[in-house]
Parts: sequence; structure tokens; C-alpha cells
Amino acid sequence: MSDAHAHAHEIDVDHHVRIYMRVFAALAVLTVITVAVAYLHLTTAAAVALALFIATIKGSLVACYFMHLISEKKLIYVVMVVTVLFFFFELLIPTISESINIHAR
Amino acid sequence: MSEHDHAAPEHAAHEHHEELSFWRKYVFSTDHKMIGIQYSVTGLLFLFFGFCLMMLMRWQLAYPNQPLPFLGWLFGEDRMPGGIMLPEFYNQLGAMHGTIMVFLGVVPLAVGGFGNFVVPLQIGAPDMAFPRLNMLSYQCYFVGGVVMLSSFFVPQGAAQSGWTSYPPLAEVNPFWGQTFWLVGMLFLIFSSLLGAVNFITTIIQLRAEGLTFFRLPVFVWAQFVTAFLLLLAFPPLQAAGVFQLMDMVADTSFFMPEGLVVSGQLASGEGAARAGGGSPILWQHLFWFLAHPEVYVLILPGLGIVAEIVANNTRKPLWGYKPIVYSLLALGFLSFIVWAHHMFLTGMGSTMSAFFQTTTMIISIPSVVILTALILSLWGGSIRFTVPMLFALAFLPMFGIGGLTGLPLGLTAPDIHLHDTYYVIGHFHYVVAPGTLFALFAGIYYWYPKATGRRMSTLLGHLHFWPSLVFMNGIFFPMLIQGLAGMQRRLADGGASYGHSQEVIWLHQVISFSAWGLALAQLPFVVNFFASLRSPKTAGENPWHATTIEWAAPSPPPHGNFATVPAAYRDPYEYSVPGEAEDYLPQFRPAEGAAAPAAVPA
Amino acid sequence: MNEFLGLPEIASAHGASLDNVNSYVHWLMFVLFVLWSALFVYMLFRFSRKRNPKADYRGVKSHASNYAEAGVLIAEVILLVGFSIPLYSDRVDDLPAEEEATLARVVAQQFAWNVHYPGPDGVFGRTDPALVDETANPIGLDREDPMAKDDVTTINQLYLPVNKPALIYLTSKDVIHSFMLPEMRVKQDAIPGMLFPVWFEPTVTTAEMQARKGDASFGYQIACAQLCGNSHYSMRGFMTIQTQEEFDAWMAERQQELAADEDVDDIWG
Amino acid sequence: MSAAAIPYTVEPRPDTGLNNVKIGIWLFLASEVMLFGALFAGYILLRVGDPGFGHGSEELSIPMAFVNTLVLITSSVTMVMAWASCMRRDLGKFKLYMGLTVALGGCFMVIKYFEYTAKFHHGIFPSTSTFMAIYFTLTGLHAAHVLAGMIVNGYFWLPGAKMWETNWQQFTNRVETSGLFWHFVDLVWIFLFPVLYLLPVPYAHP
Ligand code: HEA
Ligand code: HEA
Ligand code: CUA
Ligand SMILES: [Cu+2]
Repeated sequence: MSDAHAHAHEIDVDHHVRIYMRVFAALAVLTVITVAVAYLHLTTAAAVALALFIATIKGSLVACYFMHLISEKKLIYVVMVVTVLFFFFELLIPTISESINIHAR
Repeated sequence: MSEHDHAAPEHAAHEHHEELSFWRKYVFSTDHKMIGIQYSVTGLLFLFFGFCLMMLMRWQLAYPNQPLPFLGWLFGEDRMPGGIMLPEFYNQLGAMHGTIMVFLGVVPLAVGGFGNFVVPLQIGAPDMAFPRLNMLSYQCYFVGGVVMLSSFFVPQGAAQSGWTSYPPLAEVNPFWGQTFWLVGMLFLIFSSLLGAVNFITTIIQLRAEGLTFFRLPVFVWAQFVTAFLLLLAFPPLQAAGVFQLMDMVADTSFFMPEGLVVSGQLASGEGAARAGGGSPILWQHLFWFLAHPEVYVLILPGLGIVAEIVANNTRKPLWGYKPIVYSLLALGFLSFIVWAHHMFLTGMGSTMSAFFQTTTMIISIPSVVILTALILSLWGGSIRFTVPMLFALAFLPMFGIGGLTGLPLGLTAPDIHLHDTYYVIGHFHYVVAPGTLFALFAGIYYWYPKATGRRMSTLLGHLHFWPSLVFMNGIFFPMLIQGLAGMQRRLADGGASYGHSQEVIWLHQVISFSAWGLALAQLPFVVNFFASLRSPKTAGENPWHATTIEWAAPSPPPHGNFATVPAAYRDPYEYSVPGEAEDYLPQFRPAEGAAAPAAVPA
Repeated sequence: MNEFLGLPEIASAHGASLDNVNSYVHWLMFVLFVLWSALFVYMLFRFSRKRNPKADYRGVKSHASNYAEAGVLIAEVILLVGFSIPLYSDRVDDLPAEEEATLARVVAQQFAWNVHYPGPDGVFGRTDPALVDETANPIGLDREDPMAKDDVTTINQLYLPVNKPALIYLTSKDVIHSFMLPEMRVKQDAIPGMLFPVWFEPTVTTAEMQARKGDASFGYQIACAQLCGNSHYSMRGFMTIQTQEEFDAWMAERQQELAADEDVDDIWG
Repeated sequence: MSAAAIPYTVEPRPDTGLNNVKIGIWLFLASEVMLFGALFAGYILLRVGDPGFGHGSEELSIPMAFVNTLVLITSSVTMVMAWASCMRRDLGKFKLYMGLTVALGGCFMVIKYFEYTAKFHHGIFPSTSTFMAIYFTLTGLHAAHVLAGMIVNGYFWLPGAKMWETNWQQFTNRVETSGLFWHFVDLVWIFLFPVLYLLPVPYAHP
């Protein structure tokens, strides 16, 4: 039974490896782009937005393909969705403390 | 390939027959039951220690600046010269009481102890999913505890900035105590994270056949939600702890703004050791992002225990099992978005405060639902007033008072007056002391026969319960009155210096005598706990005639727990099923003539 | 109707409205607790094993509890939307104009409350941490600054006229403290590096309160409500509420003193 | 009977489709997400709140960090190849790729070391400014993760590989697990790199 299991995987593996190589290339190119963009002298807001945008793409590539998130089981999705939600609650912290600063002089 | 698959079980079976050495059996054990017992006993000892710290403080509060009779000399001239407590020692005791009770007492007992011992049994598993991780978790806890304890002996004593360790105070107070506190906390956090991973995996993966999620006992659900809280709420404190540790040892300024002048010395900014530019508020956010979920960590296992015991002793199914489960999940979720209600008076803008007031009011609703369900479960029951049931019943109104007093605190308008007064102390002690502690006592009385195979004395149980109930209220109700009068917390002379507390200051003596009385009331428990270890093994597998799966195992359960792999055939609390001869129908008992449950549990 | 709470005497314009919410919540809590307890105790008797040897598998069949829970929710919404949110917004958003208020800065430190009035010009002089001298100049006021010439500073003494809004800018020089005026129903953390406005309108002078209490030694106190170190427990300041005339006279006296000091400086400096 | 054997350590549980370790590592990563989330939240709060924030940032070496980014990304690929080699049952290839992964991790650490010492030589320490405090703390914690990953991977590379013979499936699962951790560490760096090194810092030159 587990032989069949392993066998099923073996068929995928070559296909997977090809994808890994493509992701590798994409990551390298995106890294170069990130650095290049930094020399464009954009406004801070634009630079932050762009840097985070590219980083998010790269991060998603790693998560989806290297970490196989793209074909993961539902349970893992549930855990990660909850986590990401709380992660955004965490990022509320600076906003709240900004609301404090409105009154500070 | 199939050879490999069988290798592991054979190996384990082999191990099972070997006599384990003393060290492997009691100290470096990977058996969830032994680890649970290690956690419980260590936790109880810390509870006792935390209580002792508090009894010392209670002398100073009742009789400020009078020498402590008999014991004063014990603490040395730099803590209690002439037996009179120095304020810095009072502050150390206060900070360590809070830290020890929360992180070294209740959580280890409720989660590490009960969770470890009961959860695998209740879901019909042979052990936790990761036994070695489990052992590591206990060891981290132990090291954290030792670090915390040893901090009393470092130069200038233990941490003295409250269990909340607010900077800048924490960072300008004596160096070693605070640094030890931080290092200890990092160990405790790591321990909790390992435990949380283990619990969640165990509950998801190791449920017995037929034990679907909606057949899980409430206690398992409570531990499940608790584990998620620990897993996702502790990391922010971990980050904050690292930041503060950097501030302590590397002179960074994460929490230190510019231009501080501490005791006449410029402490940050141009010309000082630190650059400044940090924010004290950041610590508070990261701390409370953990600490609010943490208070639900303190209560949820207790609620779970009470639910088990109420169902068992009313001899009927819990009323509103599903609402309880949904409320637990809602509590877990919402507890991540109420943290700033501890920070209403840090100058928060009105929009943010409106947001947090609203979430705080919303989060009280699931608690009301759970409590209502537990109370209404009594309706139609046939109540057996066993010792665990007494504690569980007392829990309900005590948690009621504690929870209700949370409401004025959750509304900013009343909180302006009540914040940082004894009202807050009264509020949360009602939930954690006659609330959680009672639930934990109930759990000990309830599962002691399972853990040891022996019964505890009912008489001693009564002698423990009734005075405890009286004294607990004698301690914590007057605090609410003091708080309403405006008396602040964390005062080393109990408010003697302030005009507005004069009218309620006499209550300190009532409280202190109740606290010492409470200590006496624990004697029957301690005696019962140890003496019952020598009583005959008469408990049998199922002394309470209960329905959940842990009662299918022998008492005490052997390594690997069950003689035959159990399965679940029905809901967890099938008591007094119409048409049955007995008044309980265990979850693990196959229905007559019925086939085994579906092979794939959903 | 709020006496049952045992709150301190009230001496500010907004205090009563805060107390009212406080008592409404407590009434709600009280009613809930009594109803639940009554039911609870009744059930303990009615459904004890002695009276009810055979449990009922189904238990409660009515849906009354849903209504009770909905009732709690509605009560909370009313308290929230009707009282607490607007009252708090009143505290932090509707600040009085500086011209119409008695203006002061309070700088907390271990373990004292430094009070800083802008003086007749209504403008605070410059302060600088580098100028701090714990005995002579605890807040580091720069007397060279023209705006600082008429500034009045005190330690632990806050004087305010009655029936006029007081607007206090609160900060701290070392650790976090909390500025608490129990009779005014005022409490606000004083956080280093931040400056918060606090406002209230005193309505009872110290003398009136002494008469009301029948205690000639009574004085309002400034309490510290946040653990701030060893002497947190005794970090006590004093607040005197006077009539406008008394306050003006006090302020004039301080100005004379300042002028006298300056003369001295001129002679010797 | 062998009651102590814990089910689903190797084979997936039918209803979840997962084995224990897989769930365990993802839960652990969830907590790591929250950890780095808190660190980022702190970074944003301090950056927005402090006018003197950027002091010292001009000393950061973008080339070194750029190279390090490529090193980590490459190590992620070798890691995933090591796992693929397990799946293909090619022990030799596995050893090669795993060795490379560990070596690249070491390379990252060495570059990091030079970066740090360069700072110290310029008199820049964590206490220099809030920015440098954040820089050292975040990269330091990240480096600690790299080190932890190297230790685990190193174990599977050399002594742990014995399990290949006794329980190939479990070994492959373990490699996958440590791979998940390793990729996560890489993922964190992907965010740290632009955020710490590349973003224009307000008021960097007072
Ligand atoms: C187990 C711990 C625990 C629990 C469960 C709670 C529950 C709640 N807490 Fe509490 N809280 C703490 C522990 C806890 N708290 C601690 C430790 C602190 C102080 C920390 C510090 O500063 O050091 C604190 C402080 C604290 C504050 C900050 C106060 C301040 O510093 O100014 C606030 C404010 O909103 C608050 C609110 C609440 C609310 C709304 C709930 C709600 O969840 C409560 C909901 C429950 C109910 C509403 C009860 C329902 C009851 C009935 C329906 C009647 C039943 C009657 C009978 C049975 C007879 N708590
Ligand atoms: C879980 C949390 C918890 C628990 C259970 C308790 C329990 C108690 N607490 Fe504590 N307390 C806190 C958490 C807790 N506390 C926190 C967080 C603070 C704030 C600290 C700060 O300001 O920073 C605080 C502060 C605090 C204060 C205010 C101090 C101040 O502001 O200056 C007071 C005052 O009386 C007090 C009293 C008590 C008392 C009398 C008990 C009693 O209920 C204790 C009863 C204990 C027992 C009944 C244990 C019995 C155990 C045994 C007998 C073991 C037997 C052993 C074996 C069988 C092996 N506590
Ligand atoms: Cu100042 Cu407490
Ligand atoms: Cu809270």
C-alpha cells in the first residue's frame, strides 16, 4: 500500500523539480528588481508599497511551491488563515498607538 | 516497504516490556501521565509558594510598617530590616506573586497538568502525539521556574515592576531581577509553545475511532481552544521580551523615549548611554496582546473541568453542548481583539476606545452563554453533592461575580474611576481564585482516583471546601468595596498615605485574616492529597459512573493507557438515557448488537 | 442614588455622569446576579438527589434563557452607545479652549507632581531635560526664554479656581505614573515622551468640602495610580480649589515673588 | 500489545490526510508568523513614531545583503531538491543537496558575521539608534533561526541519515519537515531584506 503511495509521488517529482527551477529563477529576478527599484528614489510611500508588493510575491512563491502550500490539505489552510487574521490584528498595534499620538503634543 | 511500517510499533512494544529505570520513569519520562503529574505537583507547589508571598504581603497591608511577628528575621536586613517590610521588597513580592500564580502555578496545573493527564485519556489515545517534545516542554517550564525563583537571591532582589513589567520602570529598576524575570519568561513561553503544538496535534490526530469533533468532551474542546491561544498569543510577548532584554543588556531604546531624567540623571538622548526614541506604549500593546488571551487560558480549562463534573453529578447530559462549544470558539477568537481594554487610560483616542469597549462587551456574551448553559444544566438533574461537585457548583456564582465585575471595567466611563484600583484586583481574583482555583481543586478531587486508583477522603474534602468558600469571599469581596472608594492597587502601605482610602482601610485586616484563614483551610487538602496515597486501591475503573473515555482505562492507567483500543459510539454525556437500566451510558460502550463505528471518523 | 457604591465625594462637573453609568452597570450586575442566584439556589434544592432521584434526560425545554441573554446584550448596547462612548469622547475630544480654561502643565516624576503654570502671558516657557536640577529646577524650565519669565512652578501643589474648566497637560519625566484625582473622577496615565490633555471643572472649593465633610483638615489629593517605584505608595500631591478671587490673588503673589527673585538676580548677577 | 505506539507518526490519518509531524510543524510555523508579526509591528510603530529613527542606516551594506538573499534562496532550492531526492530514493543526491543546504546556511552566517563586525568597527552598536536596535535584533533573531535550521539539517545530513535504511518514509517526512522550517526562514528574510536595507528612511541625515 505504501509502495503505491510512494510510487504515485515519484511520478510527480520530476514535474515538481521543473517547477522548483522556474521558481528559483523567478526569485532571483525579483530580488534583482527589488534592489533596482530601491535606487529609483521613489517617495517613501511608493517605495514601501512596491517593496512589500514584490516581497509578497516572492514570499508567496516560496510558500506555495517550496512549502507545497498550493496543494496542501484543508486543515493546514484553516490554521494558516486563522494565523494570518491574527497577524493582521497584531499589525493594528501601530495604528492604535497612532490614535494615541493624535492627542500628544 | 510494509516492513518499515511495522518497525516502529514493534520497537515501542519492546520498550514497553523493559523495566524503566527510576530516572526514565519519574524524571525524564515521556509518558503523558507522568508528565501531567510532574506538571501538577510542580504547579501546586508554585501555587503554594505564590500564596506564601501573598500572605507576607497581607501582613504589611493590614499592619503597615509594623514588624512581622515571629518570622521577620528570616528575610534579612536588606528586605525587612527589624522585621519591617521595605517597599522594594513589597514590590518584589507583588510582582512575583502575579507572575508565579499566572505563569508557574495556574497555567502549568490547568494546561500542563490536567491537559496532559486527561486529554489523551479522554480522546482514547495511547499518549500525546510528540512524547519527547512533551518532556522538553516540562523541562523548559522547570528551568523557567528555577530562574524565577533564583531571582530572589540576585543583588537587589527579584523583579519589582509588577507582573506587567511596564517599561521604563522595569528598565530603570535593579538590573538583575528584571533580567532574570525576562529570561525566565522566555523559557516559560517556549515551554508553552511546545505544549500548544503538542495538544493541538494530539486532539486533531489521535482521537479514537468514532470520536468526531462534536462528540469531544467539553474539557477537550476547552484545552483545544486554550492551546490555540497559547500558540498564537505568546509569540508577541516573546518578541517584547527579546526587545526588553536588549534594552537591559545592550542599552537599546525600544521602550525608552528620549529625554528621560531618572533620579536627576539624564537617562536617554544626547549624552546618555541610550539613544532614546522608543515607545513605552509598544510594550503595553505586545504584553496585553498576550495577556488578555492569557486570562482566558486561565479560565477555559477550569470551565472545561466544571462542565465535566456538572454533567457527571447531575446525571444528565449537559444542556446546550453545541452553544458551549461555539461560545468557546468565539471566546478564543474574540480574545485577540480586546487587549487594549487594559490600556484605556493611556491616552487612547475615542475611536479606538469605542472599538475596544465594543469588542469587550461582545466577548462577555459567550461567557454569559456558557455560564447560563452550565447553570441550566442543573434543571431536571439528580444532583449528587460530591466533593468535586461542591467545588464545581461554587465556581459558577464565583465566576459570575468575577465576570460581572468585568463589565464596568470594560466600559471606559466607569473605568476612569476604577482602573488600577482594588476593584480590578477584586474582579480578576474572583475569576482566578474562587473561580479557576476552585475548578482546579474540583478537577483534582475528580481525577485523583483515575491517577492513583485511590479515593480521597470526603470528610476532609468538606473541611477543605466550606472554609475555603467563606474565606475566599472574605478576601475578595472587600476588595471591590475598597476599589469603589478609589483605593489604588500596588500600594506598599495599603493606602495609608492617601486620604480617600481612609474609610475603607480597615477592610485590609478583614482581608488579611481571611487570607491566613484560607491558608489553614488548605491543610485538610494537603493532608488529604498525601494521606490518600496510602489508602487502599478501591477506586476501580469508573468510580463516578462517568461516561467519557478516560474511565475506560484502568486506574491508574498503565503505559499506553488502554487495554484495548477504545472507540466512541455516542455523545459524551449520555446520562439517564430513557429506557436504559443504568443512569449512565458510557461513550466507549458498544451499543448492543451494533457494529463498530464507521471506520473513518469525521 | 449612587451612594450604594461608596464612591468618594464628588467635586467636578462631569463626575456625576460617570458615576451614573457606574451605578447603572452595577444595577444591571446586581439584578443579573440576584436572578441567577435565586434560580441556582432553587435548583440546588429542587433537583438534589434526595428530591429528584431520577434525572430528566432532556432538562430545560423552554427558550427563556435566549431572551435573558438577548436582554443582557441589549442592556450592554445601551450602556455602551448611550453612555460610555459619548461620555468618554466628551473627556478626550471636547477639550475646552485654552483661553477659557485654567491652564497648567503637570510633570510627574519619581515621586512628586511638578506643576507648571504659564503665568499671565498664557504661554509655557521652554523646558529642556538638560537643564533639570532636582532641587532648584526639577522640570528643566529655561528661565532665559522670554515666555518663561512669568511661569510659575510648584512641587506637589496644584491650585485651581472653582467653576472654571481646568486644562492640564500631563507628562512624565522618568517612568509611567497615573494622575488621579479621586473626587474629580479624573485618572490619566502620565507617560514619558507623550503629552496628554486632561480637563475637568471643579465645582466644590476645598473650604466647601471641608464644611461638607465637617473636617477642617480635609484637602484634595493628587494620587498616583500606576506602580512607579519604591515610593509609589506615598506619591501624593495636594490640590486646592479656591474661588476665582483667591486664585487670582495667589497667582499675583507668585508673580511678585518671581519679580523679587529677578531683582535679586540682577543685583548679584 | 504495543499500546504505546502512537498512531499516524508516519502514515497520514485518513480523515485529515496528514501525519502528526506535518501538523506539528505548521502549527509551529503559525507561532513563528505571530512572532515575526510582532517584531514587524514594533518596527512600524517605532519607525513612524520616532523622528530620529534612521540614524546609522546609511552604514548597512546592500551588496552583502543582496548576496545573502541569493544565498538563502539558493539554499531553499537545494533543500527542496534534497527532499525530492528522498522521494526519488537517491541517497547520494540527497547527501549532496543536503550538504549544499547546510553549506549555504554557513555561507549566510559568515557574510552576516562580516556585516556585523563591519558595523562594530564603525562604532555602530544596537544602542546607536532605534533603527540599529531593530536591525540587530531582527537580523539576530533571524540568524538564530538559520543556525537552528543548520543544526537540524546537519543532523539529517550526517548522523540522522541512518534512518534512511530503517524507515525511509519517516526519514523523508522528517526532511520535508525541516525543509518547511528552512523555507520559512528564507521567507522571513525575503521580507527583512527590503524592509531593513532598502526602504528610504525618513530623516536619515539630520
Ligand atoms: C481568568 C481570568 C479573567 C477572566 C475570565 C476575565 C474576564 C473579563 N474581564 Fe478581566 N482581568 C483579568 C482576568 C480575567 N478577566 C486580570 C488578571 C486583569 C488585571 C490584569 C492587571 O492589570 O494586572 C483583568 C482586568 C480587566 C480589565 C482592565 C481593568 C483595568 O485595568 O482598568 C477589564 C476591562 O475591560 C476586564 C474586563 C473583563 C471582561 C469584560 C471579562 C468578561 O469575559 C467576563 C464575562 C463574564 C460574565 C459577564 C459573567 C456572566 C455572569 C452571569 C450571567 C451571572 C452569573 C450568576 C450566577 C452564577 C449566580 N478585565
Ligand atoms: C492565577 C492568578 C492568581 C491567583 C490564583 C491569586 C491568588 C491570590 N491572590 Fe493574587 N494576584 C495575581 C494573580 C493571582 N492571585 C496577579 C496577576 C496580581 C497582580 C500583581 C501585580 O500587581 O503586578 C495579584 C495581586 C494580588 C494582590 C494585590 C497586591 C497589590 O496590588 O499590592 C493581592 C492582595 O491581597 C492578592 C491576593 C491573593 C490571594 C489572597 C490569593 C489567594 O486566593 C491564594 C490562594 C491560594 C491557594 C489556595 C493555593 C493553595 C495551594 C496549596 C495549598 C498547594 C498544596 C500543595 C500540594 C498538595 C502539593 N493578589
Ligand atoms: Cu507615581 Cu505611582
Ligand atoms: Cu483583558
